[in-house]
Amino acid sequence: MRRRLHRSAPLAAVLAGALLLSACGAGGRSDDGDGGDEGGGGGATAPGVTEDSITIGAHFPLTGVAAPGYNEIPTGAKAYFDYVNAQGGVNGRQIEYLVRDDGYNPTNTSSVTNELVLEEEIFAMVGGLGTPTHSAVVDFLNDEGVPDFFVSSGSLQWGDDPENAPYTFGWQPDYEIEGKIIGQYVAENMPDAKVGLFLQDDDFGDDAEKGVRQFLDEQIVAAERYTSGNTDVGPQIAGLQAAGADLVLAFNTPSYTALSQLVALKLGYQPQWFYSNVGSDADLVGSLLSRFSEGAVEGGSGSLDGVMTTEYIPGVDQPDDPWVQLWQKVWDEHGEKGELTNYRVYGMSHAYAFVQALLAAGEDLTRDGLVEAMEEVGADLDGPQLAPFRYSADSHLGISGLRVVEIRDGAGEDLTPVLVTDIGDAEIAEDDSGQDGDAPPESGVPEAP
Amino acid sequence: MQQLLNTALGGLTLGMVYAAFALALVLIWRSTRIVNFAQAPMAMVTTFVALVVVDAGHSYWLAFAAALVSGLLLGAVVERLVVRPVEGGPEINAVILTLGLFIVLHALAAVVFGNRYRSFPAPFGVRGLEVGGTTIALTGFGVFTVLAVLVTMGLLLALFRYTDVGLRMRASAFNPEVARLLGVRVGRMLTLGWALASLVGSLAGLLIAGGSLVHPAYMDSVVVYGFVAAVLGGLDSPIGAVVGGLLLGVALSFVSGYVGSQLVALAALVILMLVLTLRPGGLFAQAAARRV
Amino acid sequence: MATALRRGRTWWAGSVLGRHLLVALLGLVVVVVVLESASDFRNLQLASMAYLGIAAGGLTVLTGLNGQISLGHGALMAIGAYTTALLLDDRDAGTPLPLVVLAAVAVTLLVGAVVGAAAARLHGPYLAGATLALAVAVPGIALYFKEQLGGEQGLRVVLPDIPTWVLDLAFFVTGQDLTRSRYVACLAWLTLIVTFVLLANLSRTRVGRRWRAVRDDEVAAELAGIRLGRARVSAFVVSAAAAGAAGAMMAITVRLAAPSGFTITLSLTLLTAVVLGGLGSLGGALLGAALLTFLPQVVTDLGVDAGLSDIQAAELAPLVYGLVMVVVVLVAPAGLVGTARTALLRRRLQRAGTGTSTSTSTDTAAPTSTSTTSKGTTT
Amino acid sequence: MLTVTDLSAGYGPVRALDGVSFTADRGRVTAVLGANGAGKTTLLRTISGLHRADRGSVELDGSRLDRVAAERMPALGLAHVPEGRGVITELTVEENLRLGGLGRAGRVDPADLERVYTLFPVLADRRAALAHVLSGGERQMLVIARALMARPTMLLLDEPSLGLAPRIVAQIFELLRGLVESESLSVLLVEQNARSALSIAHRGVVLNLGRVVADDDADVLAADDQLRHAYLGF
Amino acid sequence: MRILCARTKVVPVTARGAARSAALSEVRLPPSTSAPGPPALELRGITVTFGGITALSDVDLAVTPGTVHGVIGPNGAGKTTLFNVACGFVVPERGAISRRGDRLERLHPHDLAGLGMARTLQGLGLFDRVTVLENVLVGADRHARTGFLGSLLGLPRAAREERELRERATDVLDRLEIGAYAARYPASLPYPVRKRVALARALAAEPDLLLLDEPASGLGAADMDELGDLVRGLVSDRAMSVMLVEHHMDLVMRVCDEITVLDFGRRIAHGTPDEVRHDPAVLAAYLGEEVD
Repeated sequence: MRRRLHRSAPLAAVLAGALLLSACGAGGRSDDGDGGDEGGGGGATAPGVTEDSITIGAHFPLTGVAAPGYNEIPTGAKAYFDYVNAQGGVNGRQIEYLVRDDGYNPTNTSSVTNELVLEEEIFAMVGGLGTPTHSAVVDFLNDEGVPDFFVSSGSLQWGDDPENAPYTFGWQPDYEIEGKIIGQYVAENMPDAKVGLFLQDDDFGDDAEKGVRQFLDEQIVAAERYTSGNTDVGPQIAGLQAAGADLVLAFNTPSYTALSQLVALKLGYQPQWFYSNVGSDADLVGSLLSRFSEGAVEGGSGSLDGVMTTEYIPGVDQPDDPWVQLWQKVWDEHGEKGELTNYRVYGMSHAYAFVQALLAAGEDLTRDGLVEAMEEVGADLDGPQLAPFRYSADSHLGISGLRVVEIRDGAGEDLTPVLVTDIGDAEIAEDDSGQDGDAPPESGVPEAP
Repeated sequence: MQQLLNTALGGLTLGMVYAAFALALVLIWRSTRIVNFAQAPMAMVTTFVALVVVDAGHSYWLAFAAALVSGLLLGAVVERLVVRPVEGGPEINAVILTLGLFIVLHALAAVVFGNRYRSFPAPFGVRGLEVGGTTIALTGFGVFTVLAVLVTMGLLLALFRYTDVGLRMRASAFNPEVARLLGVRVGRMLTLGWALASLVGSLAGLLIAGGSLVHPAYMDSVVVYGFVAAVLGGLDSPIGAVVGGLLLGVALSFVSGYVGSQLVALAALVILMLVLTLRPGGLFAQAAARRV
Repeated sequence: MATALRRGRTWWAGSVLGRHLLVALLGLVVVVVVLESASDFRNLQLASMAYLGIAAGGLTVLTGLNGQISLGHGALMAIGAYTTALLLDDRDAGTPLPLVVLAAVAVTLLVGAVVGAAAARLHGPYLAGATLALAVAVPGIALYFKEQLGGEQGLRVVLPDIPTWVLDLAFFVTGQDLTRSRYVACLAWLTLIVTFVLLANLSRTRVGRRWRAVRDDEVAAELAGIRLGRARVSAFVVSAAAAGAAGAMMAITVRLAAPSGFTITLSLTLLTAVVLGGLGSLGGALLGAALLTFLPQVVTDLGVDAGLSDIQAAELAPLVYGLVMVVVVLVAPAGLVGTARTALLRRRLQRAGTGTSTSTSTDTAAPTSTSTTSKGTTT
Repeated sequence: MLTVTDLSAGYGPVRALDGVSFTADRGRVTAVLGANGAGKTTLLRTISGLHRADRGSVELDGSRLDRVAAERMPALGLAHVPEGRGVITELTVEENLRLGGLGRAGRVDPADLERVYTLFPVLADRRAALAHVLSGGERQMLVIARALMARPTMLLLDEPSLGLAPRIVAQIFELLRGLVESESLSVLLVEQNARSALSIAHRGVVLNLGRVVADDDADVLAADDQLRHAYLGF
Repeated sequence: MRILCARTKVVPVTARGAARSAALSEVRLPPSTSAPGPPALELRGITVTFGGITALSDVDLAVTPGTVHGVIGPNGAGKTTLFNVACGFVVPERGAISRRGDRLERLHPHDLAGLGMARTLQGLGLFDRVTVLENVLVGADRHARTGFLGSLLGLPRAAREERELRERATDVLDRLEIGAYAARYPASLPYPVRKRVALARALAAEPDLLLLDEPASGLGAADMDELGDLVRGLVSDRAMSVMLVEHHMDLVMRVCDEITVLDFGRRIAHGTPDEVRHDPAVLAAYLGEEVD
């Protein structure tokens, strides 16, 4: 009897111990009954905001399989926030930017977001990356009334449904409009091409396919999907080759651009390649491909020459662009070790937009105020983006368009003007906003719109 | 037809790499009854060592040798420092230990070499060979891959079968205590076994990296498929490992090309279950106990 | 209370159930008090600990008591989680939560029966290989059946509104409103307690004894009339059922069932929890779950405080976590609870055993090593 | 000559050997007798370095063996023949023998192989067969032959009769007697089957609970009724 | 428990427990008739081959109820194989197995307990990571009726039955004079005690036919004497039948009523100890001339 009791004793002890331990950890906090519905509803003291600081957070894959590349985005954003802080901050408030690692695992995203929102009491989530990861927290953020800005993903979920997710805003052009613009371009300019689709097997590929098929359903001879993480894409490329596709529209991440190029070499397959913006980082892919000898691939950034793609913000391949010059300056002054990369440019670009949003919300910073300001003036924000945002009370979708380019000597050569559109059957039109070609303010910090 | 052939050839090359990796697992299993889950990150680390050599401007072959030598050393060091205490202990502890090592090496590599994609050179062409006007999915490097694994296998077999060291290693694996009584320095043989296995693992790492991209997790799927291949063949049989690797490589290539790449892992599971249901000890289970 | 327990054979102390219920009741009181005083964030963390604990509890029964290694319990959790997600796809869903959890358990149990039946003939590394393949295969199914299972994005889980009577009860007991986080944590811990009581019942009675017998010596167990296949499958099924319950709790806590949540890492994490705590011990499983829940954050915070960059600090967590695994296996191979228990027993024996002869004061703790010699019939 | 002085060893708190001293003379068979658990096998394991001594010393022809690792024993002329299970069944007969030869000088002398095959023609017939297929008696011959490959001066034999038919046991013992005479081997023979052991031994050491309770000429021991009943079971 | 009354000291058992276990055993054990009925176990024409090698060839053996039947022969003669056939571990190619006259079509090892048979193992086969008491409880398991649900929910009935089993097991341990070791783990016990634990586990099932595989191996002279007495006691007091394989001729000759001698898979002799001892075939094949 005695022995038996002792068998269960450690169990009870651990249980009590663990619980008490964690309770102690929480000891200092008062119960936050305000967390939920009225979160940040009124008053000047929104969570995460003090007289001289604003705390914001983000989740990124800093470790694990998805980390390569993506882990550079927050370093870019952080560099820009530091730059702004050095210039006096936003309305006298310094931006404190907390980055948490989720390893691209939604379970971790949920847990770090809980920490950011409940424990660190961030004012807003800015730039959280990934579709499955962010899916895990979007309801929570909206339930808690936390502004969920500029999700780093082109899924339609971020912004097409402001009613159910009033606090969530997209940023980059969603995959569907990119697909539409590419589809229309191909239909108009290459009506005889036999089109093959090379798709990442998730919302990225799906949304893009939906857009593309609006215009060239007839021309498509094959659609191959690869599973992210499975690096052997030989069978998929062989499938495209077998179907006789002479134009491949590829919606994939940069590493898969390199992999698909390598496999194509192996198969002696030479179609016209058209990579979506996500996968076409010429600098990165070029550096990846530069190694391969025998003249099979041209070294350096020229290795993607002749490949078509799209662009919606200037990247490191355009060192003369005033925005890129700003980013370079920011990176030189506040960046970590390493070069300025397009991932970092991406991070800085959305950091820039967020600073604008803060300015738009004014001195009395509240969560709802930020959202309202964004719905009001968001469509008029300046910034590196070539086409304006679509923000309004009805849509929280991000950048409205892009242009088609062909890579020459590692840089994009325009094939079309900036084209804008929206999801669904919205028309595709030339952009007349004049966003393309603007320059950042002298200070590098936006002014209140 | 061309797709069929290319899918098969792709599977064959990949299967060879699985085979090499499975061979590494089998070597360790035979000598210490441990499944070395850390094999993948160990190979990854040595591949990064090669990359450092290449980046310093040296030739591919020097880098290749550097990786193999560092694999040999890493295997020996890991066995002596970490694995030795759990040898002969409960199976599960060894499993956890190598999994822990997996995580540690991963994190270290990410810190030391950076968690980003890098390209890894290939000594031979990465263009497919032309046969009768069409290009087939077999590159110079692919041929090298196949040959390298076959030669390695042959050398290992010869080592085990015809040399005194091989005899000592086998004796240590089969009956360590008796081997000691006969003057075999069993500890040293086990270390050597790990070192050799780690070298073969490094080779697999180099072959899969060649003409492709590497990052700290690039070997992770290989550990799963390599392990499945080893189990398919019967963990005690080097020949089984190679056959299992080839079988798996080709089968998965076809599943990926003709069914869907999402189901590759499921296909591996189904193949494994089918084989194990018919032969719970793997394809070469019994032959292994008697031969080699 | 504990001293009262040791006295006499009253019904509650005499029966296995009574004893376990008593511990459970104690546990429940502690849980309520702690969840009550913890912040929302801590509550959610504790909910994570609970679902990891439930799954680890099931796994420790399988591995510790029956000797089967599973590297695929994450996949079984996925099945529980997806079942839950399919049943809770919108706020007005009529299915009561307990039924949802039971359904998740039932579906996982069925899958577990199939896998267990296939795995019953496999041993050691062969079983490990098969379950490893299971762990990587299951997420692929969710990708393939995109329409039904949501593909890469997964399925959102909508927690039904908290029933009014629960709110009332909570207010009555604690004097404050029940937040959703606390509600989730309570659900998870309640599930944990129920699961652990059931697992403890099995472990301490006939079924558990048969599992142990099969683990230690198949031939002898068979000769004692135990059907090996049945014993193995039943252990697998029980542990799968626990994984199903854990998956359901995970879905409710995370509010999503997506393939990237059920990578091989999850399966390995569970196994780690079990070994860190001590094989076969439910307390150990819980301790392991606590370590895995709290350690990474603590380490990352320490790293940031020490001035590391975000990325470096993030890499520090897996580094330390891996090191802890290696060190525990090397220093305390019986796991934390196992090693502590052995030390305690040894000390008690030394105190009590001074009068007895040397031969009886030898180590009475269970030997930690499994026999590596092959057992079987000889000719 | 093997000299064991005050040897003590144990497993944890259990004392398996407690101050054992005796000598085994050159060119003679010394039997170590006693019931199971008397410490016989531990004695052999401690002498050959498989088990660590807590106290005491072991000398072979003047050189100290204690603290010498087991794997160096063959080079020092000591061969420990474990019971018949010591055959490595996954290797062929010849590989087993070669392994024995490697222990002394690191390489196999073909002359040794020939000599052993002459001594054990039954092994010569099956040199390429896996040891797995050998019968119990053949296995016992193989482990003895394997030990001889290292040209030992001292042979430690652990229960050579275990599991063998009395007829085969008699054969093996006959063979041993021959070896001792022709090769001037010294043998330390551990046996539970005291009657058979004493029939070939020159001297006997009787162990009980880790201590030496008798140490005398074999025929003296065999004639001691009291000792036989108390410790030797016949 | 009346199975073990001989020469073991009587330990008082709580009246309730004794009554109940007696009642249980009454139900399950066959009436011990005075007239020798059909054989407790009969093997007829048993032939077994493994991969072309004949392990047993047309072997007959019948255990007369209430007697001890010994099987002897040199190593590899097929004794253990014969035992394994009797236990269902080996399915004979030809031949029939009958129990008390009833033909057993397909015998599985796990059926043994239900048929009132119990076997000890050469290697003991104790459950090392549970206590001695629990080892014996597993042996007594066939008396338990609690199902899975009963266990899961910890129903009072299950708890009651658990107590009964414990009493039963404790009794057997006491009868074998190893009650003091109930809470110990087998690995920490001296070998002779472990042998008794194994025997206790077999007896806890209350079989009427006991198969003992080398019960004396590793025992000293005194222990062997006790074992002999014990075996005789089982037979004479409880009319139990025993079949045993043993090398120690003294013991075999002392306890057996009948002996079957095997050599190279064939039965070369059969009879009383005296008959066998002087059988020329046995002398030539097994005993040899030197040993009396």
